[in-house]
Amino acid sequence: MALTKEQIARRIARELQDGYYVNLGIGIPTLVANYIPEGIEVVLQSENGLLGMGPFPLEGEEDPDLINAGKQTITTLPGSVFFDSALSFGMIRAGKVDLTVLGAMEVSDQGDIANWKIPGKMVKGMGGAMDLVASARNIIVAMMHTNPKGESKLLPACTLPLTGIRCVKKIVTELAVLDITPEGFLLLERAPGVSVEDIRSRTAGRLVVKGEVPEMVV
Amino acid sequence: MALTKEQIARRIARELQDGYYVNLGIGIPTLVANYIPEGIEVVLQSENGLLGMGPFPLEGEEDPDLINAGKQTITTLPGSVFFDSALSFGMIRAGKVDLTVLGAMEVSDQGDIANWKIPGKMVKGMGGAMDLVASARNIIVAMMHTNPKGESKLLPACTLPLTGIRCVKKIVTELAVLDITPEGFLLLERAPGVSVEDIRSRTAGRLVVKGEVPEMVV
Amino acid sequence: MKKVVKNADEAIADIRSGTTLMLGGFGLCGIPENAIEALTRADVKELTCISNNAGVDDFGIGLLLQQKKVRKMIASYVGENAEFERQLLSGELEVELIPQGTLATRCMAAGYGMPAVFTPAGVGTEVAQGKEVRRFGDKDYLLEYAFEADFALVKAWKGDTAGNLVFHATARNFNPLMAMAGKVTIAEVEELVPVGQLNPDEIHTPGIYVHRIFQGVNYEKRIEQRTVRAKA
Amino acid sequence: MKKVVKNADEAIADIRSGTTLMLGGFGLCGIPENAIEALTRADVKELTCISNNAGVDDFGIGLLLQQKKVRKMIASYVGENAEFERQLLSGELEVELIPQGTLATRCMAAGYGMPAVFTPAGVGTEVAQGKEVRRFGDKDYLLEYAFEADFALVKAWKGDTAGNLVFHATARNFNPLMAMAGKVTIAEVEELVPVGQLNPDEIHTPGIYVHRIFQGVNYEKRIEQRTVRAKA
Repeated sequence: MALTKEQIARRIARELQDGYYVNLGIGIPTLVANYIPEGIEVVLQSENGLLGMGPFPLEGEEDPDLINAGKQTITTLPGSVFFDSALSFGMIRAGKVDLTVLGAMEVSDQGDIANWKIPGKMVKGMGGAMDLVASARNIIVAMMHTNPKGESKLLPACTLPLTGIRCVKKIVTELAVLDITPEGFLLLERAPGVSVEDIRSRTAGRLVVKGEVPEMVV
Repeated sequence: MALTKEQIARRIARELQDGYYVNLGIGIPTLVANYIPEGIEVVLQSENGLLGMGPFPLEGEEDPDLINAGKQTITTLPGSVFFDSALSFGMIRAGKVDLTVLGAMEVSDQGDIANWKIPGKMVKGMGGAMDLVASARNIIVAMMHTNPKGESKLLPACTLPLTGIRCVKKIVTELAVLDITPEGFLLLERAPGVSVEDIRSRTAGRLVVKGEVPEMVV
Repeated sequence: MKKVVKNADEAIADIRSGTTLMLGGFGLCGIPENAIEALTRADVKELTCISNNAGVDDFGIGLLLQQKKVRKMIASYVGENAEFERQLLSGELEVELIPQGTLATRCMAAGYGMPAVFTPAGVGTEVAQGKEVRRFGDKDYLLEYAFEADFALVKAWKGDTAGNLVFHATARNFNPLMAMAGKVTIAEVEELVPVGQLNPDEIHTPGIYVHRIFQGVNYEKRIEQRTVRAKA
Repeated sequence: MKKVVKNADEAIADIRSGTTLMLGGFGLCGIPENAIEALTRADVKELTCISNNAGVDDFGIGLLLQQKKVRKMIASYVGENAEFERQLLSGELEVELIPQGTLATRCMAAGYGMPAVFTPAGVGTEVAQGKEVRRFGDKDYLLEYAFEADFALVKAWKGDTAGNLVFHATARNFNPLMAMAGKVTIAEVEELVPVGQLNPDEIHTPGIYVHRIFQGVNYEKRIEQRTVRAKA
């Protein structure tokens, strides 16, 4: 049974460690914040200039000067700090952000990622995505295994314009958890009831299966 | 009659314009702050991280956290601002400081300056001098025309290790005011009672004298 | 030394057609509302605008786009703007998209007197086309040049008459960087105070970078994505 | 997430001989007094110290020099220190002198993930020897590499338990830059407060750069050049 978006987020949240500074992209990655394990303290970075992002404000308490990278109104937490965009990307570039979670349109089995541009469609821009993928020490992609047409998004090489090269470390889809290794996508876990063959049939890039692949604990 | 150090400082102060941001080196340059003309507002930069340097504190009001680049206790003024050393040299490098006044051991007639190192003597370091001379838009050197041995400090080429090249714009000594031009030291003003010949005899580099050279108004 | 001007119209009076402008803000947060509005009243066109975003149809840089005052937009993300899209597709408007961190860093470089910087953002992508790639250690970087802008238009929370600026919350974003990068920097503030009123330890942009300052009026501070949570 | 340590001794306990340290401060202003004192008690030697100055004979880095714990000093100005001079002339101590702005910028570069920067400081001088010179526009620049330091020891005025730091007056100097540049950054503060006590707009160093923090004791804050004016 394929995971829901919430389950994907919950599975990614299990990768968090105490003291991590984390940047969460728009979409499924944002949901990860809802599943931070008990007893673990994580600081969320918003690349428009905030460490310590809090939840959405209560109705009537929105501050137009206080938004996240998705332009949503947010709040601060005790220990929050504001800074300018150069320092924000400076700390990302310096590898101080422990984990970046973001969505993707395609990922290659070498860890290349495409998530900003579709030829023929209006291009809105890469925002901070290229900086994040080029600099983050650890990148997890949260995405569906296939696109709406049923085509695999895990490819031998990206077909869309690239956002970054050889940067993705791990992928969590509704079907599987996979690491990027020199041999290709290494299958780590299967969604409950999803077979290795199901995953293989939806993975266009090199898939490595070693021994028994456990089912994910959801 | 040769100028006193105070008179050199007073003459340099006449180069100040309203709104100038100015960095004053140690020695005679520091004295320039005492002669800022009436009706002119000048902001002093101290490269250790302060814009708006005020006078020395009153006895008992010294703050060990508040010093200038010469490590002397100082005060702030209304409008003062503190910053880190990278921004301090950033604003210098970006040409935001309008005028730098500093001392020198030697200046060449191309505007090279030597003021940090004497071979054979203990070298204490260049501090911020190399950054200042390489970046400042306008540099005035305040120094004696000759060294204690009576040798000219205005040379065809510096003999001491350089601090910066082709950077000095103007020199004020106890004898003269000179601009650096492609033809060499252009004599602009004489100290009262000092002859062009006096100056020529103490200037080893190319000296350019055009027409009548006025006496300085002291 | 007189940096204070009466209002936005006086502040932008010498901005001419064909000029390159930087405009602070992220989305609609921290944008120089008053200066943009004054530009809609001014006889300027063919502007090159460097700004992280291009506003929305009826606010921010969108107001300048409506009037076809913008020839080229340099930004990292330009969604949320139908008129922008129309002009882009019709070829009236030129767009250069660059990574957000690169944009920020190229502004900072100008303010720090650095002619160029190295950043890994965009290596191996179309952003790298025509750019110098250099390897340091085991990583490739692009050489990116400092921006040059005739004017920077920024918005701060408070400022003093010496041009010192303090920003609030995430409205800081690109503002202090662009303030440092403009040949002429025009700051609008919600509150203009006499010198001595700001704590020198708490100033984000030293006045040396700011050439003109005025207290803005009628700030709308529009929220682009109003999101709230239910009371617990 | 626990960044708070009991005292300086605990904070520096894993600093080993041969390590490269950055030490904040300008002259004796804003130096990490407690960490330096703890190092005098620790079994470490052969240190490489990156700091703008080398202290005086009986304070600051001078205390480490007295104990011959320093193998190499990277600084911009090293006057005011007789023991330093003696060790230098005898060849016991290696010294690399670099321009103050270059020192600051190489620290900043590390904190911003920039592998190298361009600066005009030192072009045409012996500082340029062996360095790459590159022309941008009509000006030459040196390529200078980001510093790498195993530990950065900095001193702030206030800090919170998340490692956020606030500096006071010109004691800021190199401290925030080195705080960003250390692989492990140890901050000592005059006052350690719970998270939430510092205004997020007024923090100079975000806690993400700080790994350990403690409240220092017995700050001497020695004045190097006490200068006063007469009462008017």
